[in-house]
Amino acid sequence: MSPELLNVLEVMLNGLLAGVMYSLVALGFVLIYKASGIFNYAQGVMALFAALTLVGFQTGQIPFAHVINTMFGTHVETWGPGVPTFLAIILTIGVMVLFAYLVERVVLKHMVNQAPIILFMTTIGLAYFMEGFGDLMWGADIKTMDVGLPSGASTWFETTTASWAAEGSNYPGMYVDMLDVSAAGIAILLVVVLTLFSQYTKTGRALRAVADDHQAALTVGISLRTIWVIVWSIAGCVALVAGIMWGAKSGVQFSLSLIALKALPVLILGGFTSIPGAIVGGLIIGVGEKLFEYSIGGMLGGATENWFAYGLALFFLMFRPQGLFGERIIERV
Amino acid sequence: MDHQSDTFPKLLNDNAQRFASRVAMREKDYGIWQSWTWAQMREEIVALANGLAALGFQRGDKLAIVGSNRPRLYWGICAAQCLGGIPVPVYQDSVADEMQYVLEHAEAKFVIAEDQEQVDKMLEIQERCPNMHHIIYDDPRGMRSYRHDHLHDFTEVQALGREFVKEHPEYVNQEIAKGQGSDISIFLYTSGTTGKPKGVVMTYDNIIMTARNSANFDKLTQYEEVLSYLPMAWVGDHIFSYGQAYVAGFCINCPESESTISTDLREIGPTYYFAPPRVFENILTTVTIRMHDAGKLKQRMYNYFMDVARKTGVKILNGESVGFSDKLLYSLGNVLVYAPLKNTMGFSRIRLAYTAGEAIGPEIFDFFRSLGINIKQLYGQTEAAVFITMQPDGQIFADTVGVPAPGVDVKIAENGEVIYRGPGVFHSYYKNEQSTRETKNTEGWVFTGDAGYFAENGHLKIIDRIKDVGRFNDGSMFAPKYIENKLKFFPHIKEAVAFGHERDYCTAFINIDLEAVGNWAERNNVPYASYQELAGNPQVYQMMLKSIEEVNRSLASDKLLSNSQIHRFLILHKELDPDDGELTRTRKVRRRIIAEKYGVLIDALYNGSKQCFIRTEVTFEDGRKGAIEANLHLMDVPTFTPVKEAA
Amino acid sequence: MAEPTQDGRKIGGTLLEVKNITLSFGGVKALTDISFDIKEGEIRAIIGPNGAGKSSMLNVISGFYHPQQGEVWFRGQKRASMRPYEVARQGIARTFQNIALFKGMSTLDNLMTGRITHMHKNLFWQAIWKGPAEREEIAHRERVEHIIDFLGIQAIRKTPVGRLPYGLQKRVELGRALAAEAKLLLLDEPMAGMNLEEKEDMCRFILDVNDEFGTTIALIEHDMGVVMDLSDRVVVLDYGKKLADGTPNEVRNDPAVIEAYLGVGH
Amino acid sequence: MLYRESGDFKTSYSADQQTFPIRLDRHMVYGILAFAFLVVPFLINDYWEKSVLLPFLVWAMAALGLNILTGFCGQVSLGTGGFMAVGAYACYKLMVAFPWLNMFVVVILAGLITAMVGVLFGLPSLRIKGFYLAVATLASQFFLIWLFNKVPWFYNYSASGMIAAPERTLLGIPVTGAEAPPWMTYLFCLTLVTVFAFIAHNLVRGRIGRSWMAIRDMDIAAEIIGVPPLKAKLSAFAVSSFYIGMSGAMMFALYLGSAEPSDSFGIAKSFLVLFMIIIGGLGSILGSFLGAAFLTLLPVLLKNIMVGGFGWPPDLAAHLELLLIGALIMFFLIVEPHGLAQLWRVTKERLRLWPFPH
Repeated sequence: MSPELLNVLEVMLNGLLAGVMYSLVALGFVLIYKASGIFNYAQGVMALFAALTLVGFQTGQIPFAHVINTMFGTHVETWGPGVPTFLAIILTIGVMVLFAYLVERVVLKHMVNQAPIILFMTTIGLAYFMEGFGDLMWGADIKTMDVGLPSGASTWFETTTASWAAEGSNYPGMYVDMLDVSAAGIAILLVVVLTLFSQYTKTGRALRAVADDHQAALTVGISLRTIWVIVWSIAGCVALVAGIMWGAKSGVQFSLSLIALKALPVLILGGFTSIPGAIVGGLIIGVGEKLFEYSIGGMLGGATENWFAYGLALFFLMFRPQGLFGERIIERV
Repeated sequence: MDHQSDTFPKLLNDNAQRFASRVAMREKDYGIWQSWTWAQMREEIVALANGLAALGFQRGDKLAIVGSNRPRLYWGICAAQCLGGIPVPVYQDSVADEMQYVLEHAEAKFVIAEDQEQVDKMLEIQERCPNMHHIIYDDPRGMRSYRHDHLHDFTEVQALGREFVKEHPEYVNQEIAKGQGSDISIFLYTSGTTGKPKGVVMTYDNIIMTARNSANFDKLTQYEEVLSYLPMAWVGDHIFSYGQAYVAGFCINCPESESTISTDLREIGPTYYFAPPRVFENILTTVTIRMHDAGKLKQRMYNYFMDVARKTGVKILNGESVGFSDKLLYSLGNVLVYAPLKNTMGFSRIRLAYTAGEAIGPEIFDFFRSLGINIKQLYGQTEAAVFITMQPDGQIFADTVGVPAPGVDVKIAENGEVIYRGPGVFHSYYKNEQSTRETKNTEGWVFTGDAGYFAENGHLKIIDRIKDVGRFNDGSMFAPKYIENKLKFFPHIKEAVAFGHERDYCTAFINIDLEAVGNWAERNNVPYASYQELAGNPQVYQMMLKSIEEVNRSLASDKLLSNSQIHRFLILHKELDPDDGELTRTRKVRRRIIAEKYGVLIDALYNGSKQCFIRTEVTFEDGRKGAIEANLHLMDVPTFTPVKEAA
Repeated sequence: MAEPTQDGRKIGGTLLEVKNITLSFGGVKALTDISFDIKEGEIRAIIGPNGAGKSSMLNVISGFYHPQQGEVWFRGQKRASMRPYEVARQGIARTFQNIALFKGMSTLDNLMTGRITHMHKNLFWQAIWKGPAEREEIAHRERVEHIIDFLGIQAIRKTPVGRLPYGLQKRVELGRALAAEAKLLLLDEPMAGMNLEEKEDMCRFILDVNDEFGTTIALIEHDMGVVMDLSDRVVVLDYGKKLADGTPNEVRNDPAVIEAYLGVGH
Repeated sequence: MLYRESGDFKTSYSADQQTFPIRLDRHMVYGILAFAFLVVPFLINDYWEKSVLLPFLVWAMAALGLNILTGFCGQVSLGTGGFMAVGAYACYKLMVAFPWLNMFVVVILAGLITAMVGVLFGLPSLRIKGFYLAVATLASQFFLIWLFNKVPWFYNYSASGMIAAPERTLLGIPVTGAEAPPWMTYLFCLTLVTVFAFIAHNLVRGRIGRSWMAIRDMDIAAEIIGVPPLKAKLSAFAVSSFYIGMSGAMMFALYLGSAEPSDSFGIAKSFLVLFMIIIGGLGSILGSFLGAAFLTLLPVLLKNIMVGGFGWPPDLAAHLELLLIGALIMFFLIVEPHGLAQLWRVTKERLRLWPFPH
């Protein structure tokens, strides 16, 4: 195969891996939207907060250190060497479940049957709140995420692809980061677990019932509140996984919360209510972005990624207003 | 002023000059207040007058007015007067037969009816009124397919008039010039407590001179705003919304419909207001009921400042000097309670409010005066063109009706009956020489039929109708109205009928006020399905008992009527209703009919029995007849030994 | 060539005609080969059991559904494929089976929205407001006030429609349709869910509208008593097909109708 | 309690439909305007102008624009920041190309240009609704910001990529640039905002406003009774973008003096304006002002209290401020989802019914 083709392949492969990351975040959105009709903009910030908490536990950081220092003039930093990664993950999951419980108890309880736009705005309020809270709790400096995932260029990939190249072309082989591969693996695993959960378990079915109509679900005896706590906890864990992956790739910092904006076009493509839609949508966007940048992007001055996804989604919307897998919206008079 | 105009058409011409561009009349229609200036009104009336002439209206013909307060119906009155005719307004909510008697008695040749409802009544009684030739309607809705030759649309008649004036430009002006003060200006049929209504004939002098005297007495100007909502056939409305309006030149506002009177009252904010006591009573009841539902804080504030008002409000209104702290507290109360309360009632701009027709309860009277509303009492009747006695500013008391009106002499005849003489005394009863002679003697004195006496401060005090004033078996005076009024001053008692003539002691029937008692029942979650069930409820009996005891205590201290305290009472199982003939149109008790209908109950009251069965015939809203039965409780009331005069 | 009916109303030529209308939703046939006409000035009833296709036919007439086959002729012209608002502009107004009022606006504003097809002042004049735009607004406000007076809803003029009881909302919706001063008025079950007194009022309104404004009315209704009294001609639908078409009496005695709709031994 | 309405009756439809039918409201509003136009210019200093009054006026204009689109026409848009950028850059290019042009004309022209761009990005609204439309407007947001970053023509090939407002005078007094006296810039913005607020009110209460609200409440029924959806939605996008474009031009020329696409007009600004109209009150002109006031004055207040009062380090204060704003937004959406305007309507109703219960 000619080097150009290989280069294209490489770009597509990286696109696919990036796509997996997008669909991972999109998954969190879909879960909450399916179960509560809320388009949770705070999913991105939850990922940031989860990552910060995890790093905090790993490095033994004292929460609200900065606040305590200014209040009492102390200079305390850490309480000890920190906790092994595995335990830190368990603790973070605990924190996220607590967070889900609090959100339902304080905020969502009052918001039953509110207009979607009002619910959407509440989650933006929640995002602002979490951001401020996260910075106060763990400080705003950039942290490195290390959970022992293999990283760095994968030599295996490099050698096999190099052999595909035609003799005599000095094609160096594809550069693929092991981190992306492992991230893809975990993501696929997570998707399988979640699809099984929502299709076949009792709570899964209750979750889908609530998504259709709050009141109808209430009438058949589904406790809306417990379902919401469960859903937000699962979304919290998905956010943690996304936080770990993105954190390992580009460090735990504020920009991580912007990945929510990346997930939006994925949701458009895949439709707000279908899990397979989120996965396929993410992959299409990932590949599309990289390909567009690789081919035409250069001429337009580069960095087209941040708007291309939206352009593609918009183009799609014109033909199928409810996205790839969403149900067809029929309006009655 | 030089030679003053002595008829309403002449006054119309004066006003069209001096107040040409001032608004004379407004009507809430299609969402806003349509208005007509005096000049425009004159043009509309003259066009109508010409139209009537074109239809053959002669001098002396009668024109009946049937409908609620509409500008076009007021113009009908003046148009008839322009042609030397006589307008005859009729109560719009009386049934067809009652109207038939009045129209036939007055030989009305023309009728101006408000809408389809009134026109249908006219068509129903047409054969039995041979004199009725033309019916003119104001609101054409629903009558497109009516095919009657003598039925005309108001605007068609005016168009006819504008044609007629082309050939006879000066006809109407000549007719107006012929008119003079002594001509007959209007027939006003009294509701008449007994027998058929009597047609009171009033001349222009009667109405205009009384209107002028009363306008000067109260310094009315052309800037007054009046809401006219009372029946046009009632002398009160004719004086306030027609007589005084033409004399002083102020503006009349007609509400959109009967159901929107309270919102229209609030929008207009009249400066000069007239209402019978029952209207003021309803306002007070609604205020108290709505305040019961207010929050605790608001209620406490309301009650606190109402006490302040009760102490100082009346004095401040009368201009008496009050301590600085009271004045300060009152002005604070004004911002917080009184002004907003007046605003919700529509009374913010009131300069002068009159009440008449029946006695008004002292606390109702003081409630409004303490808010700073200058409410005054007057005593009068149709035969006097309203004013017999009036309360001058500064001498306002709750239980008296004031000093003789300007130009009116008032005396007490030997049998205690109030008699009077003055410019407002009516010409005669139409086609009823015999009653005219009975009511008006040769020197012009009119016998009011009311018993009363002059209190020490020279103010007249009315006790009761002379023919109802009876004697207990022990000879002392029995005045049923006086006792009934004291009972009706309580918000939860709507109507009361007292008995005692040629009896040993006084007893009474009580009618509860469904709205007030119903609201009390809701708040104390007392269940009731019907008026009858609520009326028979023992707790309600206890409430009535407490009120009657209070009346007895106040009667005990009254020097003339101390021993007419109430010994026994019962609560009627149905509301006394004009449709059943138990009350007149203006809700005055018809004693003879009640005595016949409820004889068995009255006997039970006097033979000491505790229970009594009664079966009464009732007419429902849609005219169907039916009967309701009930077992009524009778109850005794403790009485008090009369307080001997100290001096 | 309008022959007056007994009570003096003029019934003119054909105002609207539907020819061989077939409408299906993805395989499900809602209407099959239906033709009937509506004459100028008459009250035309469309009756049939639930699911017979009455509302679908109304939606075809008002341009909301486009039939797979068949044509709609309005005032002598074949209707080209039009957007619903263009159909409204031609002079067809309607009410909806379950009330479609604008909850965020007051009764008055809802009625004024009915007059949208008659108001034309552009954005620029609206911005300045004083002058032509305000004059147009006042002229249309007066016409709406006459409708408010006609329906007797003065007291609720400024209340948001969301707060009104069901009966009044139905009346406001009729008012909005009247405000459009349309040639043809489509009423989709105007008396559904009403008590006797409200039904009597609504019948009187419909008769008055037809009598005083001369508006042609197409009426969908279940209450047979109402249909028989009000309508000049009736078309009966059943399972998307036309069962009968004629005067109320003809329809009542038509065996097919009796058997299918009114129940045997009516 | 303060309302005295009896006697305030209407004898003509124009009186009945006027902006403030109740006498007290009329007096209150004219009083406030008189105070703003006649008294404040003399008391104003640089701090008040730059950190309180100008931001309030700029954001009020933006909130007015978005309220027309989202509050009255029901089309949710997250592209406000991008459209403000279009306004700013259009203003910059106009100022550079036509130095002699009066500043009012420049700002209005910038608004018109943005209106055209708005209509372009409004086209998708014909087929898609609700969230999908919100995300489609996000496309315009990112695309516009990318455009102004990448295409040098917009910033006149300046090295830093920033644009700065050259000095312009009005009646001899500098209104843009460094030497512009605080009262001049304040009065300039105040006139613009007042005039266009009344225009917005006129649009909203007339035929166009009703067709917008019809589309918002039930767009199918609106189309069937004769409201052309294309004209209504695009006119809403056009008018809304016109206001937002003007606010962008005012922000660049008078408030900041210079601008850089991604931080002054980023996605955060779109959310900020959306917060303003939600907290202020969707579908109410007054709501736009209340929301703008709330979200511009609150941070200033918090900063003064925390940094000035408690002496905390500014970064801690910034985090706490973010946290408090987020909490307040959630609190508001729970307590009064219809915003401050609804709170004011209920209080007014209570005052008119005083002393009776509401």
